[in-house]
Amino acid sequence: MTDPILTLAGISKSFPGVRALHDVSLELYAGEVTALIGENGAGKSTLVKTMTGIYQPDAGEIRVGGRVIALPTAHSAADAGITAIHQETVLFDELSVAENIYLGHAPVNRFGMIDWKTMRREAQLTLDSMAAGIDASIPLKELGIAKKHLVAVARALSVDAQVVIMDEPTAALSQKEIEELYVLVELLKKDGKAILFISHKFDEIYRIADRYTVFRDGEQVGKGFIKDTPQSEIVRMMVGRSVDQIFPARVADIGGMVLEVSGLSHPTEFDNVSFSVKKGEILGFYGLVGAGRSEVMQAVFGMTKPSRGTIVLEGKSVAPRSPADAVDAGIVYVPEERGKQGVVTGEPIFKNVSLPSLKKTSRNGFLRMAEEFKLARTYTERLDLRASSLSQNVSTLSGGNQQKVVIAKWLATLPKVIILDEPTKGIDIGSKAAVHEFMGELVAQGLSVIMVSSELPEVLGMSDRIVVMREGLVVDTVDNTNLQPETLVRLAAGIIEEQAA
Amino acid sequence: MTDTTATGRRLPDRLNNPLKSTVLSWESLLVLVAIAIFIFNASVSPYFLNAWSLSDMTFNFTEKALIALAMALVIITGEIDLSVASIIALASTLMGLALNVLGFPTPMLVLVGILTGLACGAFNGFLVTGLKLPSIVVTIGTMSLFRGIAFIILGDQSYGGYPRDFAWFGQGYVWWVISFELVLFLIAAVIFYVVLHRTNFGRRIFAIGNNATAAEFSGVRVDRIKFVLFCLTGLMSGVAAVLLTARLGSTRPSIAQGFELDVITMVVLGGVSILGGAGSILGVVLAALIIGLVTFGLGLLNVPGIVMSIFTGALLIVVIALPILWNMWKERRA
Amino acid sequence: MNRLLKSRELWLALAILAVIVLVTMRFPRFSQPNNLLTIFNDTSILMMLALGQMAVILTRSIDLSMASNLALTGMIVAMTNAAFPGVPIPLLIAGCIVVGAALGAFNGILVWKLDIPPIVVTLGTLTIFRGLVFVISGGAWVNAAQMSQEFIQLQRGSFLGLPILSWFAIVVAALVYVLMTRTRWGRAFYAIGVNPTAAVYTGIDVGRTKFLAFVLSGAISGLAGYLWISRYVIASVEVASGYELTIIAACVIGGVSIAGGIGTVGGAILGALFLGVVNNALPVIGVSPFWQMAISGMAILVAVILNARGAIRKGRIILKKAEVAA
Amino acid sequence: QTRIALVVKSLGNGFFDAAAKGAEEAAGELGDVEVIYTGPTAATAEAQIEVVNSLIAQQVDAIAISANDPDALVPVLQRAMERGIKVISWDSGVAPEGRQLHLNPSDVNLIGETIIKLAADYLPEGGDVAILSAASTATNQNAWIEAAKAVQPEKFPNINIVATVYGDDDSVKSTEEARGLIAAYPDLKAIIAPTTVGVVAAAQVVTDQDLIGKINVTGLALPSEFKQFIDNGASQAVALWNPIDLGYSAVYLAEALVDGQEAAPGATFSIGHVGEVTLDDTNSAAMAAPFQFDKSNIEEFSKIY
Ligand SMILES: Nc1ncnc2c1ncn2[C@@H]1O[C@H](COP(=O)(O)OP(=O)(O)OP(=O)(O)O)[C@@H](O)[C@H]1O
Ligand SMILES: Nc1ncnc2c1ncn2[C@@H]1O[C@H](COP(=O)(O)OP(=O)(O)OP(=O)(O)O)[C@@H](O)[C@H]1O
Ligand SMILES: [Mg+2]
Ligand SMILES: [Mg+2]
Repeated sequence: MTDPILTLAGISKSFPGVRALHDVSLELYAGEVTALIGENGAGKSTLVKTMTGIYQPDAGEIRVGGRVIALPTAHSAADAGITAIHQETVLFDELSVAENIYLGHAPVNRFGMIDWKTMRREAQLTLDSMAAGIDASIPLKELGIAKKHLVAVARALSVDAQVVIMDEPTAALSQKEIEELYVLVELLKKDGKAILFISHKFDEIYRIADRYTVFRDGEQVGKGFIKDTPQSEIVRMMVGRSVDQIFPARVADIGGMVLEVSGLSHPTEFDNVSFSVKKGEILGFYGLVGAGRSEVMQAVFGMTKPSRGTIVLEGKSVAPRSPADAVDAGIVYVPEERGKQGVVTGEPIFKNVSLPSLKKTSRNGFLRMAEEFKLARTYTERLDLRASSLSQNVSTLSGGNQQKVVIAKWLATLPKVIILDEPTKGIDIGSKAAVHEFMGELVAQGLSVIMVSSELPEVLGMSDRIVVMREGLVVDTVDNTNLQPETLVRLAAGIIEEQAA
Repeated sequence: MTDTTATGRRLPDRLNNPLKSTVLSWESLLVLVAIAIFIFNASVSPYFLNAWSLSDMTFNFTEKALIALAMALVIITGEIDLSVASIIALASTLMGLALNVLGFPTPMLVLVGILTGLACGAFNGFLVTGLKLPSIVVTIGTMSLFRGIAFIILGDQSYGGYPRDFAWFGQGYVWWVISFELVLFLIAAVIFYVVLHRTNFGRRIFAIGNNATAAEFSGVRVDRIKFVLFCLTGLMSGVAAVLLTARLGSTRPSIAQGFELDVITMVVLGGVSILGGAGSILGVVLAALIIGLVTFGLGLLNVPGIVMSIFTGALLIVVIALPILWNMWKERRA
Repeated sequence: MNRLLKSRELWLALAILAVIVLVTMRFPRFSQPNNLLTIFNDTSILMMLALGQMAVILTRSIDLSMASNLALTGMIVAMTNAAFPGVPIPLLIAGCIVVGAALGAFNGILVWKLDIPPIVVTLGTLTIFRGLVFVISGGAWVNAAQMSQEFIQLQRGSFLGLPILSWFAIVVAALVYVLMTRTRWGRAFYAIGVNPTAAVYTGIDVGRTKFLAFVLSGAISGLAGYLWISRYVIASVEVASGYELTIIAACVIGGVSIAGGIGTVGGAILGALFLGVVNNALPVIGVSPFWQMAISGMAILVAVILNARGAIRKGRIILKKAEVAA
Repeated sequence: QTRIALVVKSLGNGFFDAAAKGAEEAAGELGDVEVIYTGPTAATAEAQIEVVNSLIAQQVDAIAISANDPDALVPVLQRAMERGIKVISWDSGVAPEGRQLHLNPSDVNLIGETIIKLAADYLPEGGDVAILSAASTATNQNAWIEAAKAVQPEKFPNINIVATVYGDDDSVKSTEEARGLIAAYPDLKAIIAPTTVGVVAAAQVVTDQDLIGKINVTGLALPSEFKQFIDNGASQAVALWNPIDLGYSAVYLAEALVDGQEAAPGATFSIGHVGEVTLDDTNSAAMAAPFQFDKSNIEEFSKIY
């Protein structure tokens, strides 16, 4: 057996209040793909950042080719032959594609000046080698999300490295681009590079990985060869229990029509979207990331203005021009980007919860704190929020608990329809179950729930009916009875049509 | 109030004693600073501790402080208004016009001043919220525009001849040494305090400043509130224009030049975060008082105004840097 | 071609041209090469300052203290010249740049190490620096009679038909252009303005980069200090008072985004020139001086509105048919 | 001890520094008089009001002010008088209700005539002249310009005043305005700048643009600041009164009021070595005629003020 190119040993890293990594180790071998597997928040990205000089580990050592090295900056990691496609897009809209690829390590001429010509040429070469079909000289902002991701990949490849790290590189790519990425990974393997591949998608892992390492709660809980290990085993390591019990059994008691959206259109984002939700129903919205589901929901919520279409709520036509209008009408929205759109960071829990309900808690426009605390307590405790007090700043809460604050905020408004956009994205398995259970309770109480999710098991496990979107259009609406996962994937990816064509 | 949840836990309202956080607050720092300056002034100048002196002192800052109250709200939402001084110039000019050309009586003059301010504020508000332009740039533009209009109207002329009862707004006393300006400021401060800290409106202002997107997603009408606040700042500038015009008894287009930076200094010194989301009216009132004390105290020593500004500039940086340095020092020790 | 049509610089250049043509129609003398060169020369200092301000604004900061920095360095150099007329001028200029850069570094340190918002820091130093002018001069002015002839005449000399002052602007512009487009340092200004979090991933130290931007704007302010004083041959406390906003206005008109990350050397220069041409044209076409302020206010507003229109994000386009149309 | 505050338009201005010198001289002669020389840094009325406020608080005995605005300072000066402080204005006056007396450096009409005569003397053929003033709000400048325009048709018929612009006593603004004038009026023969800041700026522009001999700069100038422009020919002659005497006289007048002398039309005050002045109907007094400086005497006076 060959020696690993890169070895991590005893790495620990803590953030205020969070132990992100605890005494983890990892080996990467030349010409092999190692998959790093773990639930959200398991510490995968944190490890990537310690390997690329962005975070400094609290303890532990990093060895490259047997030599212990320090990585004080992002540059030093590149110099040590480590490069990464980060989970967050390290991209700059206003700069050109070529510069996005070379920012920080641009080629210079003998006067130390950036050599734009070489840079553009090399960038184009890299892009062409990936068959990306991107012109290196255009500004990045002219590209769509998938192409942007390819630029991020090209950026990583522009560094001459022995170790290539890919943190969820396929999350934003369509099937075709994913296939191209696989080809690329094969090429890199042949080149003798060591690859660390992070993904939540098992089909992918089984297809390209040679080895795996599993993290749970910042600790390493297992490793081995992919071909020797069945998927169920890895899942058990990852979650600590078996997966099928995650979704609560539920007896659907579906009533009359509550929300009916028809022909909703937007000049650039979506067209002719129609769907309806009944009382006590969970309507799933499935699609690949970037299918336009969030845009549709935000139009229903009054954030963006649709160009056409009608929204009928309980028989009355509504046209919310702002979220405030939508909330007044009884439609609420739990957004996808929790930190940016969901919670008012910097404010305490109770203020977050009472914000949309101030009319109820106040008297003649004057605040009544006692009422606010009461309201906040009622709903946060129902959701089993974990916090030290109601005055705790929401930014100090974990992702799952922040999500609970957002949901509590909306429940307090006594809505008719609640839209949950990726409600369990980035939240831990326990909270996830709590959210799912709670969704069950919501519909049991007669609310209507719209759940946007990119997670197939979640969509299949929770929805009564499923709307599938692709490229801004509704492809199909299907009943969730004996539905095969493959059906949904095909619909979402448009594979059926492609085969037909 | 001992009800518990199914899990048997109960979330307390707050953990720390509210009294303790009051003691350690920014406002108490400002109170200490104010007291220190007061004592310093009293010890270096025999003329300081005199009711009339102290009363005169308030004239140096009340007009700016009135605007600072509204500006604080604008800055808490993360915006800024640099055009306030120019609004004063335009409002004052239109009042002069109303008096000299149209012969308006005093109540109408006051109305003209306030409405002009309101209109200017609405114009700013429209550009910022309607056209989605950055407020700092918009108000740099309107700063030239508003004062420019005053120059177009007045040129090298001036308006004077304001009636006696009008002059009372800027020169009159309500009781003994208590001037009308001071009383108006104190009333306004109480109103702003209540609005910002005790009403839904104020709560929403903070939410916008902390995270405008999330606030919007929570059903706060962000643009409408920002618009109202720009109008309010314009309105307070109009009020300040009435007071200043009445105090000076005349109008020139160059009136109130440079006020905007003094106003913003008051707001920032008062602990309002320039990035939005934090601040208190009490802090702003204290900061106005501190600036008044510093400038008046130094004035009694005949220190030129420009040298005073070194003190206010340094005060601004030091008072903001101190807590940061303190935290850094504590962290290093830990 | 399409990209060229979309460029803000082109439109701004056309606007300037339009003003020149309009004025020339009534006053043919306005567009005589001589007069145009004079306008360029008059605008030189503003151009340099706008370039320094641009560097700061690119990093999502703002420098309100530039005019005060200019006044302080200007006073220092004027007093030095008055006291020691023998000190060679190039040495004085170098001294100005160093002093200016040091004042800028003071701003930069507070922004970098203490993380105080730039607008607060420079609002403070705006008054502090200007106050110091009074302190070191005792309030007295330094006038032409006290300055040495070389001190006054240097920028008035000419080289290849252009006044030396114009050459200063050209050289500074060229240096800043090279810095902004050809060095990592300059690209870092853009990167942290566009996306500060991502910049960290590329190995950029955000705080240090902001610090450097302030040092640059300070150094330029210092240089401008000498040029200003020797141009208007008077050093006083009120020198360039309120000019900070004119500098920012030039940047804004030139398409520099106050939110950071967007702006070009050409844009900033054109922005300054636009103000220069308008200010120069107004008296010539006989517009009452009292209209000037309102007109430049309107110019700023129109420029911001146009820039904002141009900058409206196409955003990403999901629909295939919309993508084709775009 | 009598404390007399000498409040000027702005600190740092050479003209006022010279006046302060005269004031100290008067204080020395009078004995037991303290002069507080103060003023704002920027020449604005609001800043001057703050200065006056702090003087009132200090209970000075008299305030002698050169005002940035004739009207805006009235209320605060009235308050000073209510508190028993004697108030006089000098150089740039305050409206009569805001002061007890006003000391004009010279007769308004005389100054007006002088500044236009300075231009006309060197323009035998006549021609276009323009005026570059201080702030558009400056009382004294406005009065002089008005006076100059009043005498022009009769006494200097071939002089044509084409424009009046304002440099705000700011060297940059003044420079820009001077350039603007030169660009706008190709036939300009002279620039009259009745302000010590503006006149220097205009002369510098004329020097810079190689217009010496084509455009004559004239007006009111401090010899020490202006000497080089007489020397290089940008200007043929300028005029000014003696600022030292002005400050000197202001202190004498203030002291007289503190001593109990009444300011009323017709009253006569004696002013040390300057002589004496008599108040007119508006309680104003004027000092000597402006003094003219040209190549023959500038050297000598540039050493004095
Ligand atoms: N800068 C930070 N400050 C505080 N906590 C952090 C920071 N970065 C990460 N964490 C916390 O560290 C833990 C590990 O996060 P990390 O991003 O490494 O997870 P991950 O395994 O990459 O998850 P995902 O699958 O969602 O990408 C999480 O609890 C996260 O909240
Ligand atoms: N062109 C782009 N450039 C940068 N980021 C993008 C782009 N397109 C999408 N994103 C980001 O990718 C993420 C997913 O896109 P988003 O959720 O907005 O699209 P969507 O169609 O609503 O997706 P979904 O259908 O998964 O809800 C978001 O965080 C969004 O900001
Ligand atoms: Mg991750
Ligand atoms: Mg989405």
